[in-house]
Amino acid sequence: MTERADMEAVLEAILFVASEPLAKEKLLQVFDEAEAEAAETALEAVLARYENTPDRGVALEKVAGGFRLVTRPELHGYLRRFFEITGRSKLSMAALETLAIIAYRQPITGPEIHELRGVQPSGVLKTLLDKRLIKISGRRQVVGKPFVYRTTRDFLMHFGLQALEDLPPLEEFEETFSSEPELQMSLETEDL
Amino acid sequence: MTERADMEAVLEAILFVASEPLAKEKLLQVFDEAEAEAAETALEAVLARYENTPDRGVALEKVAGGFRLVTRPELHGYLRRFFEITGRSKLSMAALETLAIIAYRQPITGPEIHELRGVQPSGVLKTLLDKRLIKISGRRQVVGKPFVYRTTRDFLMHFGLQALEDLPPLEEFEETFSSEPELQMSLETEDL
Amino acid sequence: MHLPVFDGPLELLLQLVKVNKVEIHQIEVAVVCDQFHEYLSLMEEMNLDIAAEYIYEAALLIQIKSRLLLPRPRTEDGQPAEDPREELVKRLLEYRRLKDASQSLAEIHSMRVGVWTRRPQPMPSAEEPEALDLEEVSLFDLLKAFREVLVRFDHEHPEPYHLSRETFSVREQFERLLKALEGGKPFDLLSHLRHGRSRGEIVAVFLAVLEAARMHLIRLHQGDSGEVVLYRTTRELQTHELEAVQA
Repeated sequence: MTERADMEAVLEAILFVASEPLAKEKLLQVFDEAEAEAAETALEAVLARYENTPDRGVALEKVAGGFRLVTRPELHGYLRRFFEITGRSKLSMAALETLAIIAYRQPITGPEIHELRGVQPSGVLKTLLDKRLIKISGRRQVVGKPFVYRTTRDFLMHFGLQALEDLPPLEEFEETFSSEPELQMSLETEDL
Repeated sequence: MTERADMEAVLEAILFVASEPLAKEKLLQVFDEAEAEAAETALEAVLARYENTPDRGVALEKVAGGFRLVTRPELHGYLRRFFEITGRSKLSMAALETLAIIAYRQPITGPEIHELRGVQPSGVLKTLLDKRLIKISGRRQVVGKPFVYRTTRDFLMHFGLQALEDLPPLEEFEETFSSEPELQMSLETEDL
Repeated sequence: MHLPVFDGPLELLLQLVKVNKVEIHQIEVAVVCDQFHEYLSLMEEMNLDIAAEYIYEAALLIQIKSRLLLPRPRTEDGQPAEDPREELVKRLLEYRRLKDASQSLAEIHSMRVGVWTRRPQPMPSAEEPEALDLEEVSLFDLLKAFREVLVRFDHEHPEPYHLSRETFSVREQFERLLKALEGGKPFDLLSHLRHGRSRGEIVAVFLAVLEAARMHLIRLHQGDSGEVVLYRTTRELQTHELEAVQA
């Protein structure tokens, strides 16, 4: 048996966690059949809570036969700006992979990175250059004279390395971490 | 210039979209410098809105140096049932002990952990690294150049800590070591 | 029979201290040492693998026990010599403290596991999915990423499969073997096989050894710890015999 206040809390939490619209029937299934009526009233209360008022940034939207919580469309500009300003310290998986290739295979050119990752790296290279994790250290004297990339001092500092020689070789990594899977010992505290 | 009500809405929307803790300073960056004071008041208002009340499923928590929206822990059972999540990440006792050693003694190396627990830690370290609860923060410049481990921001987030200082304090160390002569006489007692 | 499982020798020691109802700094090494060994022999009886760490700790206990039996001379400045147990006591105390701390972490963990955040959703300025916080990116991620690249590259660029590569001539190995044994040098077969680069090579070495033994050119000797050592006999190799070895 769920208290009415708890019901509202449960519904709000579910709507918050889910990112796709949830049908009312599906939503109410979380409670017992016998509580259907109370559950419906609780849902009404939650809906009322998210009524569109100017000071609220989140609204409960009815779409595609269901409900979902969304930010109010008018705020789009602010959100965009916020995540543009603050999103800079993120490193995408693509950037991380490219950084790893440069770290382990330096000095290396763009075409060589392309060959290894199978993806044109220019966008990612710009990100890494902007973050000062890599630098251009000349051109290779081959057709097209591509730039040659190396990691920077900032790179070493970021990863806590004294020198490039401290970069762990792949084998060390395998040795250190893939020995045995963690032993799941059951901890029994009975006496001997 | 942003209206006060809009400010609240913007802040709530940002907190809703970002799933990681946002530092207050970072949050307020979205507004102009000149509006700093009003922005701060708006943030207070949003915080008050998410005060813990039994009918609310979502709470604004202060963790890892910032604010973020999360569900209330008591609702876990309902959410699990609804999203049909089975077996959320369990940490073995071995993993928790190793995590505690790293949390309280960081920066610390693998061999040091081995010494403290008396057990080879590599499997457990891999688990903790994969869960992003710890990270390698370089190498110690001693023989063998072992990796140095630290806890991560995810660790703080997971354990609901603002900073490492918030870790529960360790029991006082019993420095006094009794070595009275009569004690040594009684050492040769009968076996089990 | 039911044998409790311990997560390492220190946990076992701590449990023994508890069972004996003494304070850690008054640990009775002789008693604990015997109980520790008793536990290990139980494990042995039940055919359980005993990790090297337990054996190490057991040896340490014996050492402390024997040092306790010896009279301890005073140091030069007349102070009593260090108690042989001191190091062990310190380690146990530190271990117990951290173990207690891990208990409180476990409690927090079980509560915090119930905290949910929103499921990821396309953001207004979605950069790329699965971005990591730059501050938090560590060597582990860098290495994982590099390995990922190499694995994917190998997957997308499979090496052409050469059957011919796998051929190893028995005669070639036969000749190498005899050369290695020249001058009466012993030859550790198993460790040599372990360094074989491929199954084909290992098979060829093995056949060469059998062939040489059949011709009484070598003697095989098995040592105490299972190693197989080869010695050259005094018998000369005839040219026609070499010709007969499968090329």
